[in-house]
Amino acid sequence: MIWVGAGLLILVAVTGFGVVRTRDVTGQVIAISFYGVLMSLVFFFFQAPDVALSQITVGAVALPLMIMLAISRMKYRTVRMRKRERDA
Amino acid sequence: MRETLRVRLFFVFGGIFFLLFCSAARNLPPWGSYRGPYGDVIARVSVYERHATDVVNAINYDYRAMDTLGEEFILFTAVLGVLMLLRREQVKVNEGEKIDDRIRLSLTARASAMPALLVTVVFGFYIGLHGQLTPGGGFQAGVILASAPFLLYVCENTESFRRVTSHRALEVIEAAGAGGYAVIGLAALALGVPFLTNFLPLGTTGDVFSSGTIALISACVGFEVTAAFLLAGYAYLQEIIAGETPEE
Amino acid sequence: MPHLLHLLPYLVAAWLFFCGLYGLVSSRHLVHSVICLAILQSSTYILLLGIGYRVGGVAPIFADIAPGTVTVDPVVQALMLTDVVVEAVVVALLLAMVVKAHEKSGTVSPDELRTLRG
Amino acid sequence: MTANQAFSLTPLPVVVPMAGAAVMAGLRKWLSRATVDSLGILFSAITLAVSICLLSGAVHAPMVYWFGNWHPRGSVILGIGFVVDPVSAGLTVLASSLTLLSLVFSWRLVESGSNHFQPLMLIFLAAMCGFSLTVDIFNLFVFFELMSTAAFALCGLKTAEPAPLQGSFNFAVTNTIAAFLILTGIALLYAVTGALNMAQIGLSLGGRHDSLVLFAFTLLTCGFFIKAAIVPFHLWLPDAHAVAPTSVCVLFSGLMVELGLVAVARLRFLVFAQTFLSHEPQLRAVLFGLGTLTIVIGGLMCYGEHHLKRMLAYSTICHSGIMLLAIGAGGAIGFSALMIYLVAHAFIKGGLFLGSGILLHRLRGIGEKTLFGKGRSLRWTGLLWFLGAAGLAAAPPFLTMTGEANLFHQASDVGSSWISWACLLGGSLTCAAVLRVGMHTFFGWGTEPITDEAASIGELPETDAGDRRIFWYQYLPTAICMAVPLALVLRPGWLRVASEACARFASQAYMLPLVYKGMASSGPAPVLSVANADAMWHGTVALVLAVLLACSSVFRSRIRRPLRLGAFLERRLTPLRAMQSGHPGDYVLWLTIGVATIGLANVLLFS
Repeated sequence: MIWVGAGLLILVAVTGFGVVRTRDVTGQVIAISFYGVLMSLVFFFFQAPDVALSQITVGAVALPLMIMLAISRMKYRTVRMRKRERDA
Repeated sequence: MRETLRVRLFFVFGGIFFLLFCSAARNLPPWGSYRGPYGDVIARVSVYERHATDVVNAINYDYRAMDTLGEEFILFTAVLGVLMLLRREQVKVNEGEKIDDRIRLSLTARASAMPALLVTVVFGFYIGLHGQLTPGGGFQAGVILASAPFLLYVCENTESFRRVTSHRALEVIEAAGAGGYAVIGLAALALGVPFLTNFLPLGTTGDVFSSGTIALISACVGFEVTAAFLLAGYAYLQEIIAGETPEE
Repeated sequence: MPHLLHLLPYLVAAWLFFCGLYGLVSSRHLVHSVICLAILQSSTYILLLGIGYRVGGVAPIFADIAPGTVTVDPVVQALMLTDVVVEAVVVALLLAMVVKAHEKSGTVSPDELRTLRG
Repeated sequence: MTANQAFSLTPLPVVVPMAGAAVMAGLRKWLSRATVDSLGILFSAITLAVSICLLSGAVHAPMVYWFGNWHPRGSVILGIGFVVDPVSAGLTVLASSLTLLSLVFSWRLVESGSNHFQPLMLIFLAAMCGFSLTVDIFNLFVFFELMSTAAFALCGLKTAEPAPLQGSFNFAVTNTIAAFLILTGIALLYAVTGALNMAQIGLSLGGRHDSLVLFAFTLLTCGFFIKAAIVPFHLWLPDAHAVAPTSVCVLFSGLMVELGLVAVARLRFLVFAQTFLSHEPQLRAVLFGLGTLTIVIGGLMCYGEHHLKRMLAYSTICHSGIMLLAIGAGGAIGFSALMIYLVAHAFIKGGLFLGSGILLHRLRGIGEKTLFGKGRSLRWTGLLWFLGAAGLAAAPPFLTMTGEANLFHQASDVGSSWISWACLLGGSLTCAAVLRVGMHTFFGWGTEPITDEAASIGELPETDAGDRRIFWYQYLPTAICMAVPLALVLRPGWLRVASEACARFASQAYMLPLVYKGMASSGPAPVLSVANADAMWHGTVALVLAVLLACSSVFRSRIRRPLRLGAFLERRLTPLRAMQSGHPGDYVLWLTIGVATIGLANVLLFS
């Protein structure tokens, strides 16, 4: 039983490093969402259902969503500014 | 500092940090043998004392309620900060392309969002109301409820999304949730017991309306978190939704 | 091997802390920095979870188990809940700063955004 | 007021501003600027009144307050406790009076970001009060984070320029890492003691000092050192101060930074009280080393800076180093030196920041060169400015001198009188920098000031361009800030009470029964205030040196080249300035270097 948990923890360690090494930000959003799901699995496995529930709502959904919104807002800004420069 | 030098230096000192951490961990109790006593004492007494079967929530909303009060105000402050940072300066709203609400998704997709929305809301309320009994509670419920309007956005009901999330009352709800928590604590003070002491009847263990202030605080937190996440989400989205052009 | 297993969550926590710091040091994109900070934060989850775990312990929810059953530590879980909120909050605030910085200067690279020298 | 009534007021310094902030933020869109300003002033005034009641109660009988009425069961502490002793209650009084003064200063004037500013200030106040009062280590972390979150937001208030966002980003990243360092330290301590109350942790740790305890100590102290801007963790502070509104800088420099040191003191005296019993000299060496490094770097950078707010920020770093020396010296007198110096420094630095706010408002500039000769008409501001400069040098009539007197006394007790030289250096460098700016601005003496790239940041005034008048409610807080450290010296009766309270705070034997049983045992003998003769000399010398140094800078064209020490210091700090690169990656690297080095030193020295 504990070996499954150990495997999950090692997976977390590897994924965490993967998220840090992903230099493309959009890819990173997907990676961190996966990381959030994995983390909540770990919490669930180690008898922390309350935290698992928060983690899956925050870490796997709200957090990537917020990052996506921020990125799209910046992209929108860039596109708009370029368009205006073209018009001018 | 050049990046290569910075990273190399980091590997040296970060490595030392890592090794120190590892050598400290050697003196920790081995994994899987938690020794207590704090958690064990609370796990033993909380069901009797607080009539709450979910010990984690009993700790969060009663034994260590002051932490959660601070935590709610951290959330409150952050939303205030996000709103302030992303507040609109002078913007020009482009007439004509004001709200991009053209239907691109099929009607079926849009219609199927409604049941999903309903399920999300019901699930959110369920999680919130049973916080003292089963895993969940105000915070988790709040995040789930806040995700419901985003379903509207995903299904391109942008106008209704905007109407929900840009409502002036949202900020009042958020403040009322955070302030309500403080008021519950003050009510105890007014009754002559220390701040945040339970002053309501505890009810029968296992009932939805049991465990006194825990359920009440959980509800306040739920309101605050829902409003907070919606406000933050809208702050990021408003510019895109309203089709505004930034002014230089 | 069992000895290493006894240390595993702590080692993973140390590793994640290291990874987060490494990401922050080598970051070329401010959003990337924010995500690395979230990774750094998750090291505290693993550490707290590892500390409160007890082999054979069940979740501290007495809805369907007998009173007096051996549970894992509920206190660390309460602390982790606070920690989760802190994570969400810090990310939201930092992202707002990044978005605003991008609006004002048109860049998200920490190398180009250096007005505060010396 | 009876002790019982004062007792029930305990949560109010935290809850009143919180509730006030909720009301103001909720109704933000409906209330006018003036109403929100008045509400802010009202709530901070209530907090001040409550804190004063609490302080007067605590002087008679220190007490412990259990939230939710969860008293300790045997040796296990269930709930969260606030300890109200004169030191922590005094800190809440200090926090609320500084907040009140800076809210009065910014009344109707300073940009408020559509009424976001005032609720954020109140939350900041609540966090500082909670941080001072709590005796639970995780609660300390929560208030630390609340304080940081409010500070990050306040820092980004002026969103019209890109620099503020970068300054607050660096601030946020480094201080968030600080929070996680602290949390990791808390988790490690919890793992071995199973407790979160500092008294219980201290009791349970006993004299243990293996690699785990030492690493937890490293993490916790480094986390708080980041807040306290100790070198090499200081890099965020000038950036944050350069971009934050002036009235926020008052709170940052006046109390937030110092609260980091108070937390370190609390850890040292309550949690790790017995850890270092056999290694006192080594611990002193580490803290003295860090403190001296901080004083030297902070002082030199302060003198080489030409942006007023950044200059004052570096002077805060330098004085933070002096206060760290006080913690290092240890003992009851050392701690009372820290507290007295903290109070004096908070008001003096607050007054100087408010003064620079007046200059920015009136003269529309914050760079030394921009201000050259323009302040000739501002006589009162000039007077207050020079008073503040003298206060920084710990010149005789100021309370800073009393603090240093205690510090020197304790230092010579432990056989390290040399630290008085470090204090002399720091005091004269920061005083000289402030004097130099004063001579240039208010008298227009000498040659045109040297300037640099950084001095042009944040030139945008934070107030409305149309109105350049200065009102009495801007002079008044500034004058009060300068008057308090002078007035407190005139009434020395409180010093006895204060040093007694400090002696108790610094004694684990006194705090443990207070936390567990809620009753004060007979505390350690009160420490008599020390003879000031030595420190008086010292302060005077520092002031004279500062005047000479400032003159050598101001009149650099009239003196011979070898004597131009000031101008030399202003120009030749390139390597030190390179450290302040404004790149978050560099800051995190320095942070890692600091934590790793201190951690290694701790393990090598103490185990």
